[in-house]
Amino acid sequence: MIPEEFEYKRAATLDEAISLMQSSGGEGKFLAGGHSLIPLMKLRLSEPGVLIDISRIPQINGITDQNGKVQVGAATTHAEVVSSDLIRRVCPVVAECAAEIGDPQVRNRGTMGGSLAHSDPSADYPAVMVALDAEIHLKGPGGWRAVKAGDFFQGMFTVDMAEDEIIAGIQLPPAQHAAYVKLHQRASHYAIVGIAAVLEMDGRTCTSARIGITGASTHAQRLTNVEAALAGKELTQANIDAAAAIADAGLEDVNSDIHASEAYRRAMVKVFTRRAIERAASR
Amino acid sequence: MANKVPITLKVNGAERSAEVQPRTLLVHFLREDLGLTGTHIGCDTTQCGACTILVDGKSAKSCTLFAVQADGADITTIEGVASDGDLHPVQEGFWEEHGLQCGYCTPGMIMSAIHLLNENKSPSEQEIREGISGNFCRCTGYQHIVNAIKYAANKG
Amino acid sequence: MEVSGDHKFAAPRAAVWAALLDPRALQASIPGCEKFEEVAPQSYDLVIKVGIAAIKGTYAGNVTVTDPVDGESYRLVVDGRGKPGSVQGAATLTLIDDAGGTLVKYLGDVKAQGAIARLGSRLLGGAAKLMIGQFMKAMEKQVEARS
Amino acid sequence: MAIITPKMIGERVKRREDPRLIQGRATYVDDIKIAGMLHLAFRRSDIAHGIIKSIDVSAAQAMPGVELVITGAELKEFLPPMPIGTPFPSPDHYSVAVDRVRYQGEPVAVVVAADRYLARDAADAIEIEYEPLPAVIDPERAMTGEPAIVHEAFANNLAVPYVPGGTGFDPVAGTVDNTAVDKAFAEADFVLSQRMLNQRLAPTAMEPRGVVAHYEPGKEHLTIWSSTQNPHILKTFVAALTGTPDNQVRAIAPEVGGGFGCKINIYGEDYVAAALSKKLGKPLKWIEDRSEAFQATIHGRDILAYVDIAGKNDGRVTGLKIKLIADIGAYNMILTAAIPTLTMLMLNGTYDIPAIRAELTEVFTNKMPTDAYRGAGRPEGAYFVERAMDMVARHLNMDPAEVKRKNFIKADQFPFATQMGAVYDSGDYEKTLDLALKNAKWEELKAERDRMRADGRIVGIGLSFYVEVCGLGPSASLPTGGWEYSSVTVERSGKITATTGASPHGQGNETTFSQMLSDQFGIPMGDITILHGDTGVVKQGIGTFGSRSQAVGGTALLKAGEKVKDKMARFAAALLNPNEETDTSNMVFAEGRISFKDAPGQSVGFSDVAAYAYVPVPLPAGMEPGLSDQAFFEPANNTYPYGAHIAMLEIDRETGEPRLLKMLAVDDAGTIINPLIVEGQLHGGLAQGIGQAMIEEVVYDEDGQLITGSFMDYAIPRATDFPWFELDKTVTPTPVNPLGAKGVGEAGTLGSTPCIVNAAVDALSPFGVKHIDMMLRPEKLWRIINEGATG
Repeated sequence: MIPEEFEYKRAATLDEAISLMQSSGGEGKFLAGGHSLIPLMKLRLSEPGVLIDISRIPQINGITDQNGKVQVGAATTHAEVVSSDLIRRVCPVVAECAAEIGDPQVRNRGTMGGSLAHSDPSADYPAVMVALDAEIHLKGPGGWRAVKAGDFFQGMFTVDMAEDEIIAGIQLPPAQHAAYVKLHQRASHYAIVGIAAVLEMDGRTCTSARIGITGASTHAQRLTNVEAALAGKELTQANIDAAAAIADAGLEDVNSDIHASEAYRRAMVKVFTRRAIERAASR
Repeated sequence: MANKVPITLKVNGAERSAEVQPRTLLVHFLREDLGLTGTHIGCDTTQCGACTILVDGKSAKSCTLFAVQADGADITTIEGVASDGDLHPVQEGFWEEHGLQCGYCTPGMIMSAIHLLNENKSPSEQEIREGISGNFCRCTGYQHIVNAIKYAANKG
Repeated sequence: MEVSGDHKFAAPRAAVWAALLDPRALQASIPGCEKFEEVAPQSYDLVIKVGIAAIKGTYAGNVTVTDPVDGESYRLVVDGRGKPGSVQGAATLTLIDDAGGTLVKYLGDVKAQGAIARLGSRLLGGAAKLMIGQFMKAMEKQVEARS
Repeated sequence: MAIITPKMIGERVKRREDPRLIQGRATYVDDIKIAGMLHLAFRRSDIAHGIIKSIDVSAAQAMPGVELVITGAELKEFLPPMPIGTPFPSPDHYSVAVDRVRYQGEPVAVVVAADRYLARDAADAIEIEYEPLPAVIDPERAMTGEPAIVHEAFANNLAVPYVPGGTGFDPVAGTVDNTAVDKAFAEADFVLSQRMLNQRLAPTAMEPRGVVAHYEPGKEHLTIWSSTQNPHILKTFVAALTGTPDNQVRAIAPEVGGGFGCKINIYGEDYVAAALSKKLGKPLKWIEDRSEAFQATIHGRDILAYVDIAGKNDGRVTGLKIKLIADIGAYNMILTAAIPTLTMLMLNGTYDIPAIRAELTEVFTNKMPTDAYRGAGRPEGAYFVERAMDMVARHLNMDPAEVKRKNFIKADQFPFATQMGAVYDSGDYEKTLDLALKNAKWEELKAERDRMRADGRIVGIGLSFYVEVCGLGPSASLPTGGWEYSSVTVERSGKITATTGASPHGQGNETTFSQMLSDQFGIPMGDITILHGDTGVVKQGIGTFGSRSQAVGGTALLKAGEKVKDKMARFAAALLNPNEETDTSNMVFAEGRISFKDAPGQSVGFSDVAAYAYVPVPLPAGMEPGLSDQAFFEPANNTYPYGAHIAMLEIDRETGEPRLLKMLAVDDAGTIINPLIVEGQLHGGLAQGIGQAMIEEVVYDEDGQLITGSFMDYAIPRATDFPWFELDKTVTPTPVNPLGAKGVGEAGTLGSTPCIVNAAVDALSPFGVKHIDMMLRPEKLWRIINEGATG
């Protein structure tokens, strides 16, 4: 399979990337690891006229500590996330999630920013970002903008981001009582359902919870009803079960395909919500 | 036709320069332009791993990289693994333990195994299986491949 | 693949009905519509530039309105062809008075052929819904502009 | 044939093929480059069924670098329909569709361009209009002629309307006497009935198909390189179809990256490449994309069975009725129609069932044709029989091992003529079963399962026993010829060059054949070269399929070797004993020397004899110079290897995900030349069988669109999907060939598949389950757990 022809530009800075995008006449696409984009291009499902390679912009590479939060450059690979001591210490759930993406080679090339910008309905990261309430830092012609992950994912492949905006980095808040679990699709290993749970705990009591879901519907979102059911509750098995039991209630447009029907997906949403909460609570 | 782009990269220790169409996949560049046909193509969707090479020391699927993206990179293919005629321990392991049959997936599998052992000197059976989970083999059932990588780990 | 949903318009039924059949409003509302040419009454050849994030491509096709029941419903038959294959869809749009506005309900079926079906089926339903949503939102503006 | 003292035979010798493969130095078809070579791309049908209304190639033709764009209608003028290798009536099947497309992915037009990128661009620029027809997807509905007819000459879509077989069937008269079968069912204590589907699979050899064709005008010679299991058949068919004399065609199978049956076929792309190379006088290359492979390389299996099994309450099975419906897709390929007949042939399984009635119908649908896929018809048979036997055990609440034992063909009954017309060569099934049960600690395993169940886990164990027909086969059973060919030359230096028509693609024949010749001639393996895969070098051959390369090809090799050895013995005798006529029948070839058996001290060097044979001064009376000969070997019968497989499987109660906890096999493949290679073959077979049971399935939607069109949706097993396989063996040589080897390449796909489904049924039996169709989709299992058994 062979992609269509395109022009290739490499940006050295964010500003250059943005101006290259602006001058592409709507034909441009940013390229970081390319592991979402290139397969689509090879199948000719995507035919951008200009690829703007942003992978070497120094500003968007690297993982740093920022006053107790972790700043991840958008071009950071999944493998770098998996092996980052800082992430494993501050918000290990992100490393746990990254380790579930694709396979070793894909993790060596695929990037966090690319995955978030692409917003594939079955991608792993978005669930964790939503649950963490991570902040996505965008730069555009008008300057900087920060968007909360919960607001960022709007629909299938659709995010709160203009064509000429670029994800520069992602800020991850600390989270210890957190977990990501997924039901693998056995061919692609995408998430049929992926659930991230981030809990605030006071002893055995959950003071607040954020639950993110991917795979089940058009885009990653929060399961606010589950969050409400957990808030202020002691994390007994009965309370966890009760919260998980309503996990799919608010979901609309649940996906259905040969691997999993809507009914099965809905059931799995409950199962994996419970598993994610149990695991998060045990940490 | 889109303009060709000059690239310079290091392949198996030697510097190589070329002008390529931006859409040229790295695997095609290695195979067609450089004649390094040991890297194979087994799928279109970044699953099978037959095209695995090392880019700056890390395993990557060369069918999901444009050659232009590899400009400036240090690349190792299966042809660059043995040194001075001595097989790499992973290659030796594949031979000793019958880690291959038709051999088509083998170069990619070996590259993944090398990456795995670079990151983890003595992987468990499960870690080996996970380390090669991005590489499909239709012939062996993987058991002899696991043995091959264990062999190399014990040697290295 | 079945696609269904609805969209609430703040305008009266007659106004929505008129807009939904107006070639200019249609042209302005179809996402990425680059060419729109009437080839027969209520039948239009068009070129659409699809741009759903990474999924970008040009599709040529036809939209035909059939079985109109004045002010109440019609059937929209769509087909499009691009490099990775083709997409056919047919949907019935029904207009219902709804608390001073109009509810447009749609129920249809989307089929794909070629690489789109083979490789993109997991995305097809979502993409169709997304484009319908964009269409309805744009149409809302058209209805507003006409009133 | 002289007895060979095994020295290398039976050893775990590491492979001679490997150094080139592990260093990336092997040459697969896509690695071949010829100056001036152009590239082909195929434009394929996006729809499953329709009439081609128009094809506009003008835009494609105008693109830079495009040499030729050609449609099926134009190709038809000089490329006839493709031949098949079975005697069944068959509709015309052109390499490129002429006026109608019958499956999604069928070629419609061809582009020849300067490189593969341009060829793809141009193929995409071809405009095709179709008048769609209803897609025929469900084979049972298709048999009523609904919703459409795939080929006008085949009423109700019946490719093969009715083939009977079994007890009371007279193949000569064509009559069927049901008396015995009816009686068995009438007198039975129980009859169990089940519909079972052996689902459609994609072979997915890791190397997709590919071809390079090079016609040299002036020389009028065509060389064709193709990723094929049988270059000689390729040569014969390509010569015939392109109107080139077969002595002017050379076919080469370079390194072949797996076949599993799908590379037995000669495909349209091969013919088109050859014909267009001839037309243009230029070398052409076509390499298949994986996406194309899913659409347009043969699929495997897809046989539906209605099974009725009758028996007595003591566990004896007294009758079996099986109605087979094979969904063969849109056309007959080379062996398509014959594959389900192999399913029929093996319906006795390993059991002495007194009365069997089998019926087979083959149906055209708008899907990719099916053909041989690892096991080719026999896994289907083993699956249906083993599932049925397991149902009997479950019905009677008996240990499945006991039911098998009760019904086994006994060791003293061999050779055993089955109800289905096969003659099983040799076997001791109980011995193999006993070893498997012992290795698995069967009673403990059952107890362990029960303990796990008591903990709330959903766990099952499965047992299966299979027999397959291998070493294909006498020419009566193979229209291409059922023999194999080999030549052996002792070179002037004393080194050996041998050729074989059994062209391998991962089987390691270079190694095993060297082992055999090493023992036969008493020289080191390193002094032996095995050539294969090139019809310019190997004069004749059939090919590698049906687990035949060792049993048939290996025997041809030894036969050729024997002829050369006899002659060499006479030269040796002339050197040792120049003045006497001596008996050379018992000369000993060992350690690189040749001697009389009675006078081992008196010997002559192997290489000295070789040198003498080529400069024979004096030339012994009645002898020709040189040491080279050839042999064809046609077995009198097939071989029937068998084995027992045991699996333990757990199903996640909440998600339905199955996980294989244990996989154990004891196989009997007769004599083993190289245990290392045999283990590899068994592992690979197990992996594919487990893949079928658990994760693989080709899915078309109701419009005939292939939904599993990539590895994104068609799963093949990864390393993480398996437990450690535990293998063991019994050795019961076959009398059919002097080696005693039966064949091993397909074994794993026969036993493991029913074994795993038996385990899954066992696991879910508390939920009332009696049968589950493959694959074990988690959602399907989850529904059973949550909603109970259905149907």
